[in-house]
Amino acid sequence: MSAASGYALALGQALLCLALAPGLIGLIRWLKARMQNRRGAPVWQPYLELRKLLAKETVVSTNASWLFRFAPYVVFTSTLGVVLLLPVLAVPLPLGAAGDLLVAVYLLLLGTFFLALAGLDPGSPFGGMGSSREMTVAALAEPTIAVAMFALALGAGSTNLGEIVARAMARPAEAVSPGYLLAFTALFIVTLAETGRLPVDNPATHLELTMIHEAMVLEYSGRYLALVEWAAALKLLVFFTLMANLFVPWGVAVQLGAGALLLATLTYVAKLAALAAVVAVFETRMAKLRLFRVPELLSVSFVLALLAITASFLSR
Amino acid sequence: MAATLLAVMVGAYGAGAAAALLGGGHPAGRALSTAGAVAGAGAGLLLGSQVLAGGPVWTFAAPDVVGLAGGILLRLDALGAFFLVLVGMVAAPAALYGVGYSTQYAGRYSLRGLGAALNLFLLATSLVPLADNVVTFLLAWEGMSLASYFLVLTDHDEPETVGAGNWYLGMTQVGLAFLLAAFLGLGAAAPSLDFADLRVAAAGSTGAARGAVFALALVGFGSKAGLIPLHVWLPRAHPAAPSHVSALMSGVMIKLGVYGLLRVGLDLLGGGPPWWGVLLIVLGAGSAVLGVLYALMEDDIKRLLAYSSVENVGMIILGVGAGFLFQALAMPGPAALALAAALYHTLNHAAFKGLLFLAAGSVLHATGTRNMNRHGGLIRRLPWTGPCFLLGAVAIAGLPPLNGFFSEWLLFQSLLPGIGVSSPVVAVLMVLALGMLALTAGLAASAFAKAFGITFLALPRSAGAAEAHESPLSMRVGMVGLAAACVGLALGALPVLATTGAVAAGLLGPSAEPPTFALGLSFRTPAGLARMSPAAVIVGLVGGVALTWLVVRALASRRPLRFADTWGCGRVGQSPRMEYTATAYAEPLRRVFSAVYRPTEDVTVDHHPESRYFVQSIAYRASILPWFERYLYEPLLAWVARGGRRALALQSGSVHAYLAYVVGALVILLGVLMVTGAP
Amino acid sequence: MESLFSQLAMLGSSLALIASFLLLWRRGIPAYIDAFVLQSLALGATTALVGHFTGNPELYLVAGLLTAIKGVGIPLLLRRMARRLGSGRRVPPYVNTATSLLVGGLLVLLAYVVMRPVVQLSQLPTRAGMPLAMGLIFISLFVVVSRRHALTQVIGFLMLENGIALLAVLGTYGIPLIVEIGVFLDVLMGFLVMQIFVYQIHETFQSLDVEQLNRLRR
Amino acid sequence: MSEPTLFLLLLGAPLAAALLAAVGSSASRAVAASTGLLALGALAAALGLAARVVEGGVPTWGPGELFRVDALSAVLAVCVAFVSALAVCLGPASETARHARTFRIFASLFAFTMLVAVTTNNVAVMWVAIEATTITSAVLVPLQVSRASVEASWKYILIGSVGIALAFVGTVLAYFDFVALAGARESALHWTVLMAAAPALHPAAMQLAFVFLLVGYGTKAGLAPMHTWLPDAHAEAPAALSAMMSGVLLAVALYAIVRWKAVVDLAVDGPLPDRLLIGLGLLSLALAALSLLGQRHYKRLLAYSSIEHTGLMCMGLALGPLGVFAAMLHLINHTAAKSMMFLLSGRIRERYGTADIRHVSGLLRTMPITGGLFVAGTLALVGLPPFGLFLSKLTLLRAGFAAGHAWLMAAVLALLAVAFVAFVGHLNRMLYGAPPAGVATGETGRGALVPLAACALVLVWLGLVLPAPLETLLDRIVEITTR
Repeated sequence: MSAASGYALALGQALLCLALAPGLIGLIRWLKARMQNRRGAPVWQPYLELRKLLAKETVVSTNASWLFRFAPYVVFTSTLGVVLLLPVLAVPLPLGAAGDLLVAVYLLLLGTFFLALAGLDPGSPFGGMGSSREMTVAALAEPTIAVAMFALALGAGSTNLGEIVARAMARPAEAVSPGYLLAFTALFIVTLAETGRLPVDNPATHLELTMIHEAMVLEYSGRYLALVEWAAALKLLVFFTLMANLFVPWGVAVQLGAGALLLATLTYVAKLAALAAVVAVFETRMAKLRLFRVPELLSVSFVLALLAITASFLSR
Repeated sequence: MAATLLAVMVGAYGAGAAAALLGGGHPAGRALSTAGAVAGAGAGLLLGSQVLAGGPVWTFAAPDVVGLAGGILLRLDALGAFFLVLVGMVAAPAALYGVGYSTQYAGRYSLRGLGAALNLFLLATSLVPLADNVVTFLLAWEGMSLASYFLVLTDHDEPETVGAGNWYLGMTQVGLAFLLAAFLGLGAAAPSLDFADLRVAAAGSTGAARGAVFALALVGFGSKAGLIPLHVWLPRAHPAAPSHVSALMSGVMIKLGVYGLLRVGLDLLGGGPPWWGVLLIVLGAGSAVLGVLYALMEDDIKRLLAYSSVENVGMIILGVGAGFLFQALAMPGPAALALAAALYHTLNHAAFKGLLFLAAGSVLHATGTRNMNRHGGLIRRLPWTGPCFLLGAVAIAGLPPLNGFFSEWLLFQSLLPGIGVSSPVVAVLMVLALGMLALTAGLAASAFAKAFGITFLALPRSAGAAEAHESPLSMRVGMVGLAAACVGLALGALPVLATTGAVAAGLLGPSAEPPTFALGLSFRTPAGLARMSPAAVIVGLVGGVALTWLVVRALASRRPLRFADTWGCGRVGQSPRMEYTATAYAEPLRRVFSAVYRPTEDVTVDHHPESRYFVQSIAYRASILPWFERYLYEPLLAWVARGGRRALALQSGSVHAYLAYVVGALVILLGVLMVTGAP
Repeated sequence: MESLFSQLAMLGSSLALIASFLLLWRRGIPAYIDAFVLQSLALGATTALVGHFTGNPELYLVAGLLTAIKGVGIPLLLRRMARRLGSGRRVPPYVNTATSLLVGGLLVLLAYVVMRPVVQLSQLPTRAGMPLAMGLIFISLFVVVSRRHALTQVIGFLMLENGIALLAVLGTYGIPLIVEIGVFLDVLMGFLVMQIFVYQIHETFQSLDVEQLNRLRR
Repeated sequence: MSEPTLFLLLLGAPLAAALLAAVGSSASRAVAASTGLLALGALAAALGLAARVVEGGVPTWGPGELFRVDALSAVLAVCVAFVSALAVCLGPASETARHARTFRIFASLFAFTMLVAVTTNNVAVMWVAIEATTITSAVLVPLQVSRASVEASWKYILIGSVGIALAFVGTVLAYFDFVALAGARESALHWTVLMAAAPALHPAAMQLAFVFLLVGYGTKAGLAPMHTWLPDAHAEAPAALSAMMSGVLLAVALYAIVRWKAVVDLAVDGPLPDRLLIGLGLLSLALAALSLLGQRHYKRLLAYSSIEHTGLMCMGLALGPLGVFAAMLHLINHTAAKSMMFLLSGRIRERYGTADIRHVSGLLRTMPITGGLFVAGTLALVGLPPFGLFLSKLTLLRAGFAAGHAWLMAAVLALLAVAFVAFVGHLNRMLYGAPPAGVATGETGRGALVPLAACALVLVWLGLVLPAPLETLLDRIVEITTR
């Protein structure tokens, strides 16, 4: 696969993810509305919101400094960077050599770090509370992601995501091994925590005392809010892609044929929809946990990850 | 060439000290002494890099000085050169920074003493990695401890500073006692105390003796490096010292504890059984997690940085421990990688911790207080210090694209081969170490989000913070210098890794060859586990931000920004008292880790005289349980004090008791004579 | 001839030992001084005896000096001091008489055990008296330790010097003359300085009970 | 100069000084100058004798070789003369006129007795001289009459005399053993004769004698448990006298132990003497180091530090040839450091009027040079590098490890660490903080500081370089004392 077509593939994947991310959020909201027998906004509603926000005037707090205006760009770019490292459609990743799963994890943490600082800058109590709680959850989720990912990496003999997927494709029996299942559940819990989904944080509400992610972005408006919302959507897409392609690798194209890529895109969208449905069902049934019960949830996921790594070690 | 560089280094530091002593009072003298320090640091840097770049190992002997114990003997090999470079890198900016910073002491304390002690401290610290026999090592080591003790005591009008000084000197002396025992125990049978003879003696000695020497050296060097539970002096001494001295102590001096461990553990003893590595990993992981946990709870910015030094030393020792363990399990490739990662993180930590302490010093210089709950809104008032602190915070939290991330990435990669190892104990240990390392990284990010956010962002919480003004040029130059070092270390990750790999291989003995990083745009770790390209990550991020900025500017509306009040549910006016404080920021984590902290809180609310429902003021005091002081040091000190009292009881004042002691001694000795029986 | 010499030497040294037991038994400074005089005379006689039997004229000079200084001079000063400073209210010693006599006996036994290997080495006829001399040394040490009155302690110290001189005479037929004179000078000077201090103690503490000298602690 | 004149100058000068002081009026400058000059003369003579010994000779003098100076005596003679010169020159300045006269008389006599003790070849004369040192120094302890100084002097004279009497018992027993072996001979009590006859002496008697000698001279050297008089005497005596006592009198008593240990080692080839010395040394080190913790007076602090260092030296003597080398070097370093410290403490007490650490603060502000030298002295005493004590302590520990006493040396290291923390803790309380009201700032009597600074320089010089003549002297000592 020549370098040029490789970079074209990478760009294509990036654009595809950019496009799909808001739709994924819209799909989940729509599914939840339908399940609560409401008509719900159409799936493409988020796209309209983004366009509206880009066109609107930007209001910035008098207390905020240049960091407040710089942070959204960093958050957006770091999340986009993670997408470049993920095996979305085809396996021999063009930018595989640039970074592995650790780089991905830490890029996400960079985004959270700057968002937390931006939350503090306007000086409102909500921003401070959101940022403090976000960093607490991020700090506790960090070990789980790392250990869960290493469980897979150990099986595949390399921490580069492309090789993990290739390895899983080569030996499908392994994908159903206990190590993978435990890692998948651990990663699923962490996804809910990191992207601010229900049991940890309620994305739909603006009730000051309960929101974590929303509290930090309370002060943003106009194009900054668009960037931050898009980055949040991208982050959700990243976690869904990780869960989809790492644990259910079928459908990822191995060679660069037009037909294979089309097939890969379709299976990828189908998998995302299925995961969205699972999350939507999960959120309608679950109530929000008290903040100080969240660490117990995260420690459960950490134990699962530890078991995953020992299981994958035993199977070697 | 090397000999002249050494002469220049020693001469420059000496001249600097002399200039400070003679003319320390007025500016010319202080400028001269700083010039001496900077020249010395530069010469050290050149000397180290010359040997690191493959220059010959050279020795220098002055047998007549201190001849009784073997004379002065210096030898510069790769390991020594690496640490010499580390000293030079932090010393030059810190010395420059000192010029501006020490003006605040002008009236109160003798600048003469400060300048002289600083130069002597740098000279001794530069000579420690060069020493090649026990007495030179001890002279340099004690010179370093003594000079830094007097530097810590610069601000001796504060009662807590003298207390910190006592703790610091006490711990260094206990550490020295252990070092003496280790070196002399090792060299008991050796003809002389030169390291060459010690290597021969170590090869010949029994496993138990080598284990004992290693344990003693671990305590001695661990107390200097700040490993748990020997770290208690660090959060007391560093905040009390002037900030450029704290930068040197945290950035450079505690690294020489790591140097000592490598020199004794790998070079002199030539590695040992697996339990050495396991012990180091356990201590390292413990120090890392507990260090960052305590850092989170600090409201004093310099104490936070001091505890974060404990955390980073824990991570370094984790890497060193992995190196020891793999060498014991005959896995030279992963061992070299682990040591290379540890050394690279040592260098990075020296750079960004130095930067953070200098920036914290600038904040202290501007606002007059170290309490973060009094700071705020400094990013506008200190346009140079703010970005420097942010850069340092991003680096120390291990976030891309800076150097902290690359060395932590390498530390993770160096632990991975351990999981595949056959013996279950090692595998489980590695998994737990991995988990704790990841937890530390997360908590570090949270700690430094708090440190930067509360200190620099939002509104100023006190008059001092409100009227803060940027620090003088010399302090800014110092900070920017170290910031450049951080960025340089990130960009130059590959060549730096090559040198640390060579140093690590040198340490592991002739058999091990340096870890082959496929050094192109990206490098592949020897175990083939991971590929990562620092350049791609940096270019990707910086380029990405610029690209996004351009695209958004094109897409978004042309209308200018509008400024308005922060949203406050409709209230009028925003006051700093509404903001989150450092204590509040860390409160969720205090609840989560309450088992470790055992927090105690007392809240006193005094109500309005007329009605119970209106509150006049609320006083909230929270404190966490200082485990090590309460359950290790206080009982120890109490036991020694009791011994002291019992010894003093002997001096009861009565002549008859004294005479009874004399006669008693006579009778007892006669009894001993009777029992042993004359031959 | 040998046996007569050794018996007389034994008589002299046992007389000295009995004098020390007298001190343990009796009460009051004057009684202590009398015991000390008896002991010094016994010591002088023994020295003269040894001088006679071994035909060494120097010992006569030593015996003379000994009886003059320790037998007459020092007791005179002691009596003057006792009279002037007054033995004050009776200061009970730490140990009552019965126990101190018992301890004295034990100490003599200890002296025998200690000196047994040493005595076998020597062939001198007077060697049998050495354990007694050592016993005298131990008893005088006990006196210095257990008595509370400053003057008694001084007398105890003087008895200690007597014991050593006796040991020297019995064991080695007298140490060389210049050393002997040196020792005498030392004992005399030591006594004089102690005398000055006793007066100073009396001046500053208004009593000679050494128990009050316990302000310097720690 | 020929040997006899050297001896005459060495021993005659202090006597002449005492006579001159007694005759002349106490206030006159001439008397002060001449006594100082005579003391320096004695120092010159000691150095001359030492030079003669370095060239290989063993100068002897007096009837029947009564005085003999070998390497050991030369080192001790130089130390005694150096400290006496220091004390006689600086001491009287701080005393009132009446006391100055008594001080000069008895200080010179005290120096004379110590010089006789270290240069005589006859062990009995050595005993007589050491007993005389007790008497001459005891007179000076209660110079300023107070309840405390009277009590200290009584304890000093009583315990000192009783202790030293036991040493004479030991001397008599040794002489008895020699007589039992080879009959009474005129020069029987000469050390050289005893050394020659030592292998034939009976171990039983010599062991018994050594016990008495060790307890006797141990009392004078301040070894535990016979040390109890030392803190009181040194703290209450005038500063110059305690400098002489702590600095060099303890060393003279240790000299006597070294002399006798050489004899006993030849007679008794068992490990008992070494074990006794290590036992007492360790006990002294332990008691002194622990007692430093609770101290409240800085002069008592220095006294306990003397006990600690004497204990260390005593252990060094029992650690083989390298141990003896280190112990003797430690003795020289300690003499210089301790005498300087006591003289400095005298100046501090004069300025602050109290010896209580809690009432002394801001020393660096009120007396910067004295404070600086006090800090240097403290760092030297706790064994920090640039000073000589660090080197001798390191060599001593190395000898200990080489002799296989690893655990013993570990205990020593722990105790030295305790002593360090205690000493520097007290020092900090004195140096920093605001000076108490009514204490004048600024140095007075700068002339006296010059010799003290010279002491500090000697310490640093000995810390960095071991001069060749001193090394030959120390090697010679090791030859004559260890078999």
